[in-house]
Amino acid sequence: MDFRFSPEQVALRSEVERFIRDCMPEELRWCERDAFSDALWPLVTEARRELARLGWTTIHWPSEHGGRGASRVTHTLIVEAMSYRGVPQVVAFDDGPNIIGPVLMRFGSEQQKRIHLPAIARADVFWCQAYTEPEAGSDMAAMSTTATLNGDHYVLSGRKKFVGGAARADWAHVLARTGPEEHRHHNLGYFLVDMRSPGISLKPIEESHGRYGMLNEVVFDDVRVPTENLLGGHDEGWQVAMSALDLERSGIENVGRAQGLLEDVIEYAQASGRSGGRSLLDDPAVRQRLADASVKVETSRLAAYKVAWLSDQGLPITHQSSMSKLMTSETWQHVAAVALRTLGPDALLLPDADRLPLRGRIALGDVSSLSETIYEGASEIQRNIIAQRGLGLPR
Amino acid sequence: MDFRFSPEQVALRSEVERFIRDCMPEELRWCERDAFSDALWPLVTEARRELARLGWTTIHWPSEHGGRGASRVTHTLIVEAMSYRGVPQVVAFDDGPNIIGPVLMRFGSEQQKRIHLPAIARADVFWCQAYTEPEAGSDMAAMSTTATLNGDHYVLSGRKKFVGGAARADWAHVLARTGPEEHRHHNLGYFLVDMRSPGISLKPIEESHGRYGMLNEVVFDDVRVPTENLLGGHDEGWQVAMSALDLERSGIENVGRAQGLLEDVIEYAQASGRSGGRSLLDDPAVRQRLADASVKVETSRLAAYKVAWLSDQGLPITHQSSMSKLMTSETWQHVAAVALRTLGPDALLLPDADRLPLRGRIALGDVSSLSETIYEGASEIQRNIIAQRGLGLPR
Amino acid sequence: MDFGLTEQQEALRSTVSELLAREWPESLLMAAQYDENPLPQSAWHSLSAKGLLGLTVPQLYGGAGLGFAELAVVLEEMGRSLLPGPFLATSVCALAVLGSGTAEQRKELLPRIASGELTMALALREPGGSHGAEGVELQAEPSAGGYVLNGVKTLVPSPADRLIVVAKTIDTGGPSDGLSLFVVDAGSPGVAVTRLPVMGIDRFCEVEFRDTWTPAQSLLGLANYGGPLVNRMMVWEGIGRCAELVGGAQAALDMTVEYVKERHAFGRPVGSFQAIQHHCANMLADVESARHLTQQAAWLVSNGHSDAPQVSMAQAWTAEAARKVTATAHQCHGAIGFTTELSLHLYHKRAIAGEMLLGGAAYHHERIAASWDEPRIRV
Amino acid sequence: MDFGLTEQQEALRSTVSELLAREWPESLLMAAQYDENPLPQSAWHSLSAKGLLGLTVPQLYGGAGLGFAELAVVLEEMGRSLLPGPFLATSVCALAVLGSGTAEQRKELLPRIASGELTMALALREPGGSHGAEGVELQAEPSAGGYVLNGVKTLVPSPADRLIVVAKTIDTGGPSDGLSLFVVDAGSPGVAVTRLPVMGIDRFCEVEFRDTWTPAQSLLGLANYGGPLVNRMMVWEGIGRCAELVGGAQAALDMTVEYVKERHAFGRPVGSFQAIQHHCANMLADVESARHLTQQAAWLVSNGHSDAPQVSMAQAWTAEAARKVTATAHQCHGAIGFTTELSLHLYHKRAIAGEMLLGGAAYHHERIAASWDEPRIRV
Repeated sequence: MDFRFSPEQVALRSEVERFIRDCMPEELRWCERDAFSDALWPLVTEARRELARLGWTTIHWPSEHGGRGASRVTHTLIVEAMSYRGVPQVVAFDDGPNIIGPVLMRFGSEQQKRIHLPAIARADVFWCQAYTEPEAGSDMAAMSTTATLNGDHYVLSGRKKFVGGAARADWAHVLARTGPEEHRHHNLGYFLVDMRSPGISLKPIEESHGRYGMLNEVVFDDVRVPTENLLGGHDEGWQVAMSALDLERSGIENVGRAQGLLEDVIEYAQASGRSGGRSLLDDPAVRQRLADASVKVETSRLAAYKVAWLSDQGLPITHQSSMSKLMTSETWQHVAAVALRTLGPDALLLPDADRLPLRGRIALGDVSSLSETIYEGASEIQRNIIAQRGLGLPR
Repeated sequence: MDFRFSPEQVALRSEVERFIRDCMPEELRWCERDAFSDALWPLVTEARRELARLGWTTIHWPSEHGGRGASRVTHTLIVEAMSYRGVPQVVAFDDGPNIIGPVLMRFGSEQQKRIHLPAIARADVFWCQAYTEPEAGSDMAAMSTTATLNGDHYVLSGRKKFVGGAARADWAHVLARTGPEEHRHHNLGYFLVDMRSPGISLKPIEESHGRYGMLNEVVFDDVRVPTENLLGGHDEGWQVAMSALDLERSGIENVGRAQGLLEDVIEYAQASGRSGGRSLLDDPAVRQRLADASVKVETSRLAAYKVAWLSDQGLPITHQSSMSKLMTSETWQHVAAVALRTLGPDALLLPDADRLPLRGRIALGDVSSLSETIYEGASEIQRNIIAQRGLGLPR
Repeated sequence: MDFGLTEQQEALRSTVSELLAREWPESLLMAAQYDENPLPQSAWHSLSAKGLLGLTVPQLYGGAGLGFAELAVVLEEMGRSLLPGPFLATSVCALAVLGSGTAEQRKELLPRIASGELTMALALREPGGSHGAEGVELQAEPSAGGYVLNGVKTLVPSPADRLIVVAKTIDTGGPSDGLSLFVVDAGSPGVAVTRLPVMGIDRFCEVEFRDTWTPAQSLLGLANYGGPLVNRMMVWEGIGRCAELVGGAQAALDMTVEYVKERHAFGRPVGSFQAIQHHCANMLADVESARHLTQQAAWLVSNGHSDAPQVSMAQAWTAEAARKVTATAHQCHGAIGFTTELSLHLYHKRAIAGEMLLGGAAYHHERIAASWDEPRIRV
Repeated sequence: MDFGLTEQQEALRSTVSELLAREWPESLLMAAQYDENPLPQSAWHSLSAKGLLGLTVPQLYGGAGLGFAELAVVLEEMGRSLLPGPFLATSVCALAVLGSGTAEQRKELLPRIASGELTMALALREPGGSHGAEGVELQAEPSAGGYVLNGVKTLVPSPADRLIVVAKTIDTGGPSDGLSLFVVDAGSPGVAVTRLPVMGIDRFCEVEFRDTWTPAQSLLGLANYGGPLVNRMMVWEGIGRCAELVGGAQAALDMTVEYVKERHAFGRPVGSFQAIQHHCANMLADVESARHLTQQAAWLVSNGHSDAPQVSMAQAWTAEAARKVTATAHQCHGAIGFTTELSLHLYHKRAIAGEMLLGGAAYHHERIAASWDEPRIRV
């Protein structure tokens, strides 16, 4: 039992915080939904490369692949520190080093590793994830995109919805049916798809809380995918995808951003005058509400680090990542709502406003926080998993 | 749209309140769980008879059966007024006039009506309800008590659990299988059983929040029930039972007692000194909590009166009584917990204590309130009904 | 006790419902969400043609002479289809002019409101200020047979031809004392109106007054003792907003029920999953409770009981319930709900704004608690 | 960062677990719930024999010399089986004597605590008083080489041979100033102990002091400046109680999981219904969070950071979480859970008492908020 970080971890965190303060462009902070915009993408790309050069994004990779073999706890600490200061997810916790890389290490051929891992480590490429289909959602296996083997390549056809950052992506990981659907998880293949392949077209999806669409529908129209870009076996797609989803998505980003927002709100409440020389933070109802939120953030933080620690110990993770995903997303949602309530009507103003408390990120933050309990496994699914895998309740 | 009571209703409520203040023994107030005790039962019986003499318990019965044909709203008002002052349910809202009577009016033979209705109207008899079995619970149809037809009588055999007030009951209404279980709701009969019949034995069930067991397990060991005591047809038991359950159990008792407790807590908080000459009610967190509770009570009150009003209008009641049961029980639970939190550790003291705030009913009230979301249809079942019957969602 | 609409109310409801289905279908809502003035002129004219704009204006002034309860019925229908525009704000001002205006003010303003020529809004809130009359710091100083206004009002409903501006005319030390209300033309010299960037279908602006002169005749109600009128206007606006939010929450629930019946996952309609069913049951409980409380409050206001704690209860509950309902609707819809393909997000955004503009539940809880501080009578 | 128990902690945990399975099986709990002293002497002796009673007492005084984190591990196990009796109260007093007692006090009290001969309890709370040092009004006046105590203490854990009585020795005006602590024999002349009727397995009493004389040597720690020691004792008691509540909540969850797997309704195990599954998932989230926070707090206390806001967080969360978990356990059990056939209700009653005795979440929320009032440093 030890709830301290090691001196090395503390030092590393300071380094990360210093880097953000001194070297990260101010525009990139709290820019989450604009990260893919024309204005910011060049800055995002540069920040990603710089972090890669510093070795932080792949710090948890084994040294044979260019990582430093750091613990998950250390990696979690870095992601938390970045999210805490509003570094967007595409910089702080990108799919490349965190999902594609580890999945490649586990299932990839030597050639696939050789080609892709160094590019990911250098942040030279940006990967997007194309699993969900218009008619699927939480029921991921219900998909109709097909990959038909034709000699040395597969022919990929179908539509994937809600693909994050597709317009900026160099590569996509795609799940598709390689044969008739006999059981739900049968005959699925996992493909690495070059986004420059002919036959790929994008249709932007406008999100209610984004000013620049970060989501796309991706249409695959007879796209040739060489057989060497199949990851795992012809029928191993589900297994690969599950392993990708199981990679500790602890939701630590939600903890970082919740803590950051909460502290900003406290600071705002301290500074904002009310009648009688009292600040908003002197209002007992406000104090109770913010303190309660701070406890929720702390429980979420511990849940997220627990997942990292279990992984470091090689202990089995059954329900814990679901628990952490559930708690961190609900906490972030709660903190966003508390922020709104604390600031009152002024919180409604958008970033364009002249006079904008907390850079106008409150209202958008609240709206976007709702999606966190849906994307990457809705809370209902997480609770099912916790009950069935964690507590052994019958299906 | 009119949210007033009529002048006659207001006058009647005053009469009820005056009666409680002047004529109802003080010991009967807030005695809920002790109402069946040796000490209180004679007082309870007398109070029941007195209310019957005043015509209030059957005020909603049609005049042909000795009632005044009053509206459900008027009846609800009386029950609320009594519960508000802590009159126990067995006095304020007894099964006899509220369930058995109406079910008899609907399904009973002329003879059954002639025998039972006047006795119920005079409160000469006390009826208990024996539906639930040890292995059933929310799944009421899963029962194994049998009633085998044998010439001019049925032979009743089986065990019923959680029978409220069985030790005081003169009659029981009992649901039992009259033939093999082909479908779940098939071959069930609804019987009026004289509790003095040979073969009936009782086993008290000790409740965690009662000092005197009000619940019993009732064992029927080859009990003879004359065929004329079958209510409805041989296979109509489920229909009769459902009609009994559908009789607006709006949960208005929970509203009355919640409002009564809340006002007592507010009064206590006003009177209880804190340092600096301030009362507990000056604490903003306490004010917020109690005000929030008062809103919940108001929503529940409106839900309960809505059910009564719909019934008076002859409008269909699909999900509304489930909604009202759900809301009133959860509100009562909430208010009980708020009372506990407001009073703090002193609330832990039981009624025996010398120095006991609010007559020591806080802690027991909190514990017993938990059962309200379970008995007579658990909240989970009510939500299913609301979704399926009220909103038409598929099973 | 009568939970039903009167025949007149029911007729009104269906008139509005049919009118909006024609003049403000969802396709228009989706198209207009980024427009500066999302409400089509034709819809406004239709409301006027049906006599809805002068709903609470006496017949003497060309209105229908109905009560606040009827206004709430109309607003619930409007909320159901997220009708934007100056209807609520103008109606609140009409009630104020009717109740506190001089004969001249009534004669000048009410007929033009009823005919749809004139829109109005209450300009109360100031930047960073508290909810209600307490936060007013805008100064009005006597000058040349009138007053000079200096200060800023924010989140003023837009568009509005005339503003009822709440100003401090004497400094008594008390935070909501010494207030006066003025009817000011939004186009007067010294008035600068700027549109505020706010999410959703509703439009708000910030209004700056720089040495704006307004004549003594523009005073609405008593000078220096405007606090009670402000409170009444806040109740009208608050309960009116509740009615809109109830309609919106009902629409979000209806949408969700349709969606979860159609949408399949794991081989069955998602609406057959118990978790989704319970979400929907909770939404219905929240919506029905909000409706009961709001109708009760509207009825109380109609009958002269604006001060009843139940009026605060309606606002405390609806402030949070509407938002809870639209958030749960999002949870049941999944990812598709966040796309602009559906209108759901606009309902959620109005619910958020509604909670903020109502002052939040805590504000009303405190008002409820204050009612206990007065001596209570228990029978 | 290490969420695991140390080898020593794990060994301790399994020692306690095995001991209690033998000495305090559920059958004893069920039988003893109405007893005046529910804890069997034999169980107490076994705890003593395993060296658990002197867990945090230095070896010099016959104890094991372990830290607060180890105490929390033991308490979680005890809470799991609802062990009643004076272990927690005595341990808290032992820590106080160790940290603030004179050499004589340590020598007199600690060895007898470690051997199980002596039980102790903190007598802090007064009737109707606030949580913590603020509510103390019991007077101690200097008299004949000692002090005379007058006043009433309530909800004192029982049984206890010696009490650490918190008294006002000077009146400075401030509510928690001028306090002193005294070690008083519960059998002294002028001390009247009355058992309080309280639900559940735990026993409490009210203690009245009438002109009770206690010698100057019975003073524990500084005269008139006892506030900080009271605060430390409240943290030990608070986090110790959290550990017990975590164990109890875990037991209630385990019971529930077993029950819903076995119990059938509508032809399937009730544990297969999504509503029940989600109840159980929520319970697990609450229990695990309470455990994480409590272990972190115990570790912080062990390492000298009793003032960290995380220590208040553990108490704020656990106060409500334990009760929420046992209430949900009841909801999942249905009617059978309210019968005395099952022990569940005893877990719920301890959770209720725990919430009250921890001072409620609001008390700790305020302490967390107070930590923001000090200047904050952000990197």
